[in-house]
Amino acid sequence: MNSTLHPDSWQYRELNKRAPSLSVLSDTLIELAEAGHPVVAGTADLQHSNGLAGFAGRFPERFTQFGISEQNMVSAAAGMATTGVIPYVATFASFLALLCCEQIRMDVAYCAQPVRLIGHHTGISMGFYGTSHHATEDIAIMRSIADLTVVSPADGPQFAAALRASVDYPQPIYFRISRGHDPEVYARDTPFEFGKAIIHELGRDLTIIATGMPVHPARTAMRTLQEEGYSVGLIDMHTIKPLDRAAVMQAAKTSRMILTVEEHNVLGGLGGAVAEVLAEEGGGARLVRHGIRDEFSLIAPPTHLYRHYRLDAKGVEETARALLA
Amino acid sequence: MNSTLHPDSWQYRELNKRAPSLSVLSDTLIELAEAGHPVVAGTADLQHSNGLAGFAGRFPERFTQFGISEQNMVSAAAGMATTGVIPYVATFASFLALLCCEQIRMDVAYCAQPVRLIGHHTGISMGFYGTSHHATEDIAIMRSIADLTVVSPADGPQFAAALRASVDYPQPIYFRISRGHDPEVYARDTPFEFGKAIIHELGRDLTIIATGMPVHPARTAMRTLQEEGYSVGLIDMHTIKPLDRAAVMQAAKTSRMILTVEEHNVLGGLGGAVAEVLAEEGGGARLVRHGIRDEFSLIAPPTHLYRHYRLDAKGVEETARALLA
Amino acid sequence: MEPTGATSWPRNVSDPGPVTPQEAERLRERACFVRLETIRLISIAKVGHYSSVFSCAEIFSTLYYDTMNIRRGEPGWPGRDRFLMGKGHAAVGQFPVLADLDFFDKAWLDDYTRLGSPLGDHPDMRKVPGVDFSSGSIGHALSNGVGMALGARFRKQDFDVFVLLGDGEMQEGQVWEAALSAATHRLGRLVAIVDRNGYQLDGSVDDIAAVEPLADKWRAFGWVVHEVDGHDVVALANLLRRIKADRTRSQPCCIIARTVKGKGIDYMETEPGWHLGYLAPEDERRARETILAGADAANAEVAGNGIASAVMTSEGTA
Amino acid sequence: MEPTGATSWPRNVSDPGPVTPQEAERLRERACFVRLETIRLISIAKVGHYSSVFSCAEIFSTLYYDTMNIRRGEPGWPGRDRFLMGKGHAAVGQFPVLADLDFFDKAWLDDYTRLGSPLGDHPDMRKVPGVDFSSGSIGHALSNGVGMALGARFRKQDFDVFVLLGDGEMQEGQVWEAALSAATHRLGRLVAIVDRNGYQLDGSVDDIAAVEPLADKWRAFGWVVHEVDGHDVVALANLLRRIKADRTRSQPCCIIARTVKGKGIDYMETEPGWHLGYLAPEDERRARETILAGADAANAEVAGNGIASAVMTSEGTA
Ligand SMILES: Cc1ncc(C[n+]2csc(CCOP(=O)(O)OP(=O)(O)O)c2C)c(N)n1
Ligand SMILES: Cc1ncc(C[n+]2csc(CCOP(=O)(O)OP(=O)(O)O)c2C)c(N)n1
Ligand SMILES: [Mg+2]
Ligand SMILES: [Mg+2]
Repeated sequence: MNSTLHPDSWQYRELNKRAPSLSVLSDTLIELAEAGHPVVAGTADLQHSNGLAGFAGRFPERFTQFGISEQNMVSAAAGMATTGVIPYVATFASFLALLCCEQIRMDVAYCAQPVRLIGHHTGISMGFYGTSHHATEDIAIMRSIADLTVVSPADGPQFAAALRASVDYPQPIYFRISRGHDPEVYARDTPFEFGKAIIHELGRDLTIIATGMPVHPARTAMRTLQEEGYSVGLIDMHTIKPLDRAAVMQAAKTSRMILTVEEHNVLGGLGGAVAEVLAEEGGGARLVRHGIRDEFSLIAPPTHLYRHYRLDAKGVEETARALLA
Repeated sequence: MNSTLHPDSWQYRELNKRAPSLSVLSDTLIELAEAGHPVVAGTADLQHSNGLAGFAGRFPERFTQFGISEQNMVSAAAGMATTGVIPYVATFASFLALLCCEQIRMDVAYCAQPVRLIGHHTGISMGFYGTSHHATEDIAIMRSIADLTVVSPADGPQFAAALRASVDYPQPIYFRISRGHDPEVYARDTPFEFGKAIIHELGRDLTIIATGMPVHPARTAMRTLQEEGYSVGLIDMHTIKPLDRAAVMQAAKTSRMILTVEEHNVLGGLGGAVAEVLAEEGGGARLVRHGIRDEFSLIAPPTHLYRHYRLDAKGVEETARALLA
Repeated sequence: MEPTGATSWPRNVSDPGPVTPQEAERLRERACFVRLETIRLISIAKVGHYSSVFSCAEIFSTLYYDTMNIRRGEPGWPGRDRFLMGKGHAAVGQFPVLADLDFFDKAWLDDYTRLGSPLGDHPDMRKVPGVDFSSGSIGHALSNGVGMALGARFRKQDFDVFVLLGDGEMQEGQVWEAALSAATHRLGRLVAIVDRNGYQLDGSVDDIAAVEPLADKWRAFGWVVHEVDGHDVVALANLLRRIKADRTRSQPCCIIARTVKGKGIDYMETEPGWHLGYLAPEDERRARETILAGADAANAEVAGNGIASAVMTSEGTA
Repeated sequence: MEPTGATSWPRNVSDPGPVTPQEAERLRERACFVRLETIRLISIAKVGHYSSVFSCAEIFSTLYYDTMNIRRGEPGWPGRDRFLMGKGHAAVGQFPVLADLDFFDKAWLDDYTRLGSPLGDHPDMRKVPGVDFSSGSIGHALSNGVGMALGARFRKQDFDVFVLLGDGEMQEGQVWEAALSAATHRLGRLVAIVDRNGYQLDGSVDDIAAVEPLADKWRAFGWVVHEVDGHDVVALANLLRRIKADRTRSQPCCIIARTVKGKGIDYMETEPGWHLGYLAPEDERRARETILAGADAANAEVAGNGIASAVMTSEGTA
């Protein structure tokens, strides 16, 4: 950074260095590598967006820069895994889950290689970058692929815990990550188990089942509504596949209504997964799916989009209140 | 074909020339082109598999052979559409819906180009070709993309009718086609309307909602079970998106149970779409989703696989009877 | 019809002759306009791709104000030449040009990236008149261009298709699928321009991937290759005029435009981290001054030296 | 240790010397075995890719019975050279070799493509010992190979990675992504072999796409290129021996193996429709005879002429 510039001016790499929350991926992988796990990492020209530049600096021999060739990265990661390493490859969710969908199915999931795919800046978090950079389809797409675990952490600490848990997890994993500077729901070292939802509370009137970034606003909304006298609960469904059917059924048996909240199309994602359980198992609760309503998002700065699509605390609260009325 | 060969010997192109049912795509496009519609077609080294060789012979200037570059084909089709043509591009469903998922979202659906994507040999119809050539995820994937219509015709006549209806349909369409020699359910010229399910019958005990190839075995199963005294119905949900919610709700209000049948993962496909409606709208019917149970299929000749995965008439019948018992 | 020169088409395309000093000055001025407007729009967005635009500002200005057959105020004119942006993230520099050509209301620019605006980080054909195809996912645009050229041939439409590609974009396999396709179908009306600015998001293109020998790659894929200084409007415009005037083109051609990422602002030229960034108002003001001063100097220098721009053309068909 | 020669490794890799006439005869015989077994297995499946195997039968035999460092009966030996099939649809010719090397029970072959069999149209690493990576979707394998070579380098594992690609496969962009990646990372242990048989599913490769000049493409992508007659086991084996023996390789290399699709059966050589097909028992029997006769003739001819195989090597590093 040129020293004569005003301190409010910034360029990309400098800015990212100032964002410690961005470094969860890199820090945790460094920790795992230092602990002796055979982790390696790679990206497709986005090492500053996902913070892997930190890992690359610490362990250059464990890092591969693939350039803008995402499909090659995924297939190569699968090939690499056969030599006994655990590759963590990261790029924007749209360029991972969508652009590499077939490579993920074939080379990673079908070949059962322990690749960890990290799709970051998912949902509409890329704001005014628009549709090409949004990913409101990735849960549906990844969930349709057999033998692939799909995880959508709510915040940095949970992501870190999931990464730690991933080193000896048998299946390939798709992680769906937001921007890396999301408000935190959990304290560091909160236990994490793949496939086991975190039941914050169950509500008699309503239980919110949320995944990823929306867990935080959903919790805020829950508290506000509780203060108003409603019995509202919250389940953090961080693992979308395999889905914690028992947790869904607990909610279905306790609550009059279930509201799923996701930064994703309401078709085929978390809401779809919950609907499948409810429609098959019954239980009586009515389901409402909240998210992007099968449309391409407008553009705007991310927080404006969250407000517009009612994925901030107020939006979730209002959506829930409308059901409770 | 070498004339000294035994008549039972065959090579690919000759065999395909002998299969008239394979020619629905080509014949209908020829018909549309002759009627003055600006249809063009393309494929990625599969003109004998999808029969487009016929169209190419009749209208060489309207046909583009893209070679083995599916993604280029899809993006180019979208570019071509801007010049006022209606491109129909066809390849194996796995190489269309999965390999080109991102190009379909971005260049076709988001850019709202009137491209018609024909994913053929879908499901497990490629038999012992295995996972790379199977497509049991394509409904879930295509359904997650906004502004894209998803259609899964039951047979050749319905496919032909849908193709005819597609020339002035405003949205891009993904057609999910089987092998082209599936038993026929409909007579030629049976009316077809996008988004309007064909309600064969509604059953008090059970209504089967099927899509694509399984409609035929489902109809056979229905008849067998009716003869046994059960009140069983059948809906052909040829359009998976936009889904005919009214038809689903009619079944939900009439029937004690709904059985979805699809040659697709039970996650996120037709079963998922129906589950979303039922879980939100209620109606009381219990849902069972029949299809590939979130696993990679075994290999075998197609009919053996259909038997194994209970997607033939007997399999559907037994699945349904188990529910009725 | 219009004084900007943008709508001086159709002119005698068969022999437009070389660029005059006045025309060149005008193109430089429009490149300067692109840079200044980019700075203004990014001040609204509070983040943007200055340096990706600065490397292709002269390419924008030459294409839109000299090369392309377009009609002011008629973004949908069927006979227009098409322009596609493989490097869609430089749209912030394209939008001011489109507004300047009366393709849409200039007031739209003032809401750049605000909720509901048609103008975001990438060009969007669904929302922005004058955008010939949407982009944002690097690697699709050349295929889109292949499709347009194929469609035009079948429909007997008479236009050229220009596709601007990043040099990092060379790493996307789909580009090579499209390159092969274009050569196979002998799409002579397709022109790719590679903005060879040497940097991509994570650093130097050549450190990240062995894209050199780049001209050899395109040639081996069946394209005619030209190399040019991408900031030299005279060289660029003359090359593009010759290409356009050549009605015998039977193969697609690729122009490798050697450029400097961040051209015009010293710290952007030397620090790849500026792929994305933000200038505080004070720095923004200084950047404007630098750009204006640079443009004056360029014009003065050229006026002194005469027009001495070099264009290297291989295979000599254009 | 074993008479087949397949397990004669490790031998003096630094200078294995040229192939002896006895070795060459053995390789021809194993290529013949590949063709015959392919015919047998397809008679079980009732449809298959005869001609895709026949073009690379000598490549299979040379790699497995001469070039590659592998251990009979130990498909999982970590030090083994890896072999990947971009053209996975030729697996029907690979399976008999894997069985012959005691990687799995030969009886598996008899159930080729039957319900639950591990052996289908494409190689499946999850089910078939000796398959180093699954394929079927054309275009992935070179990337898989890039990953293996990268992994081996990091893990300090000492093996080469051979990737067999179809010439139609050259149209998949991912191949060029992988090619760029391999050159960038200087993966000297990666060897691509292009089965340049001239045909793909819909017809002639060169009609469908301008893949020529193919050697120029690979060279422009940073690879060392060798060209060889892919049916000449002596030329092939000597070239591969020299490549393997060269411990100074710092770049990936590509062998363009000129072959004939359907090699050995006249009507398959001339009719591209045989990409996929079926021979009735009577024709199957005649095809076997033709293949056996052809193999005898080849050995006789070589015995007469001495070994006169030409290998063209460009850039001369191997
Ligand atoms: C498919 C895809 N992958 C990644 C990105 C993220 N991205 C945006 S700009 C950029 C670097 C582009 O570099 P280059 O092509 O050299 O463009 P320029 O230097 O002209 O900005 C990347 C990786 C993207 N937009 N699309
Ligand atoms: C991605 C992908 N697209 C299409 C196919 C269908 N397919 C199977 S073989 C083949 C032709 C292959 O031609 P080539 O690479 O030349 O192989 P060979 O001639 O050696 O059989 C095609 C298109 C495929 N398997 N994978
Ligand atoms: Mg660049
Ligand atoms: Mg071939």
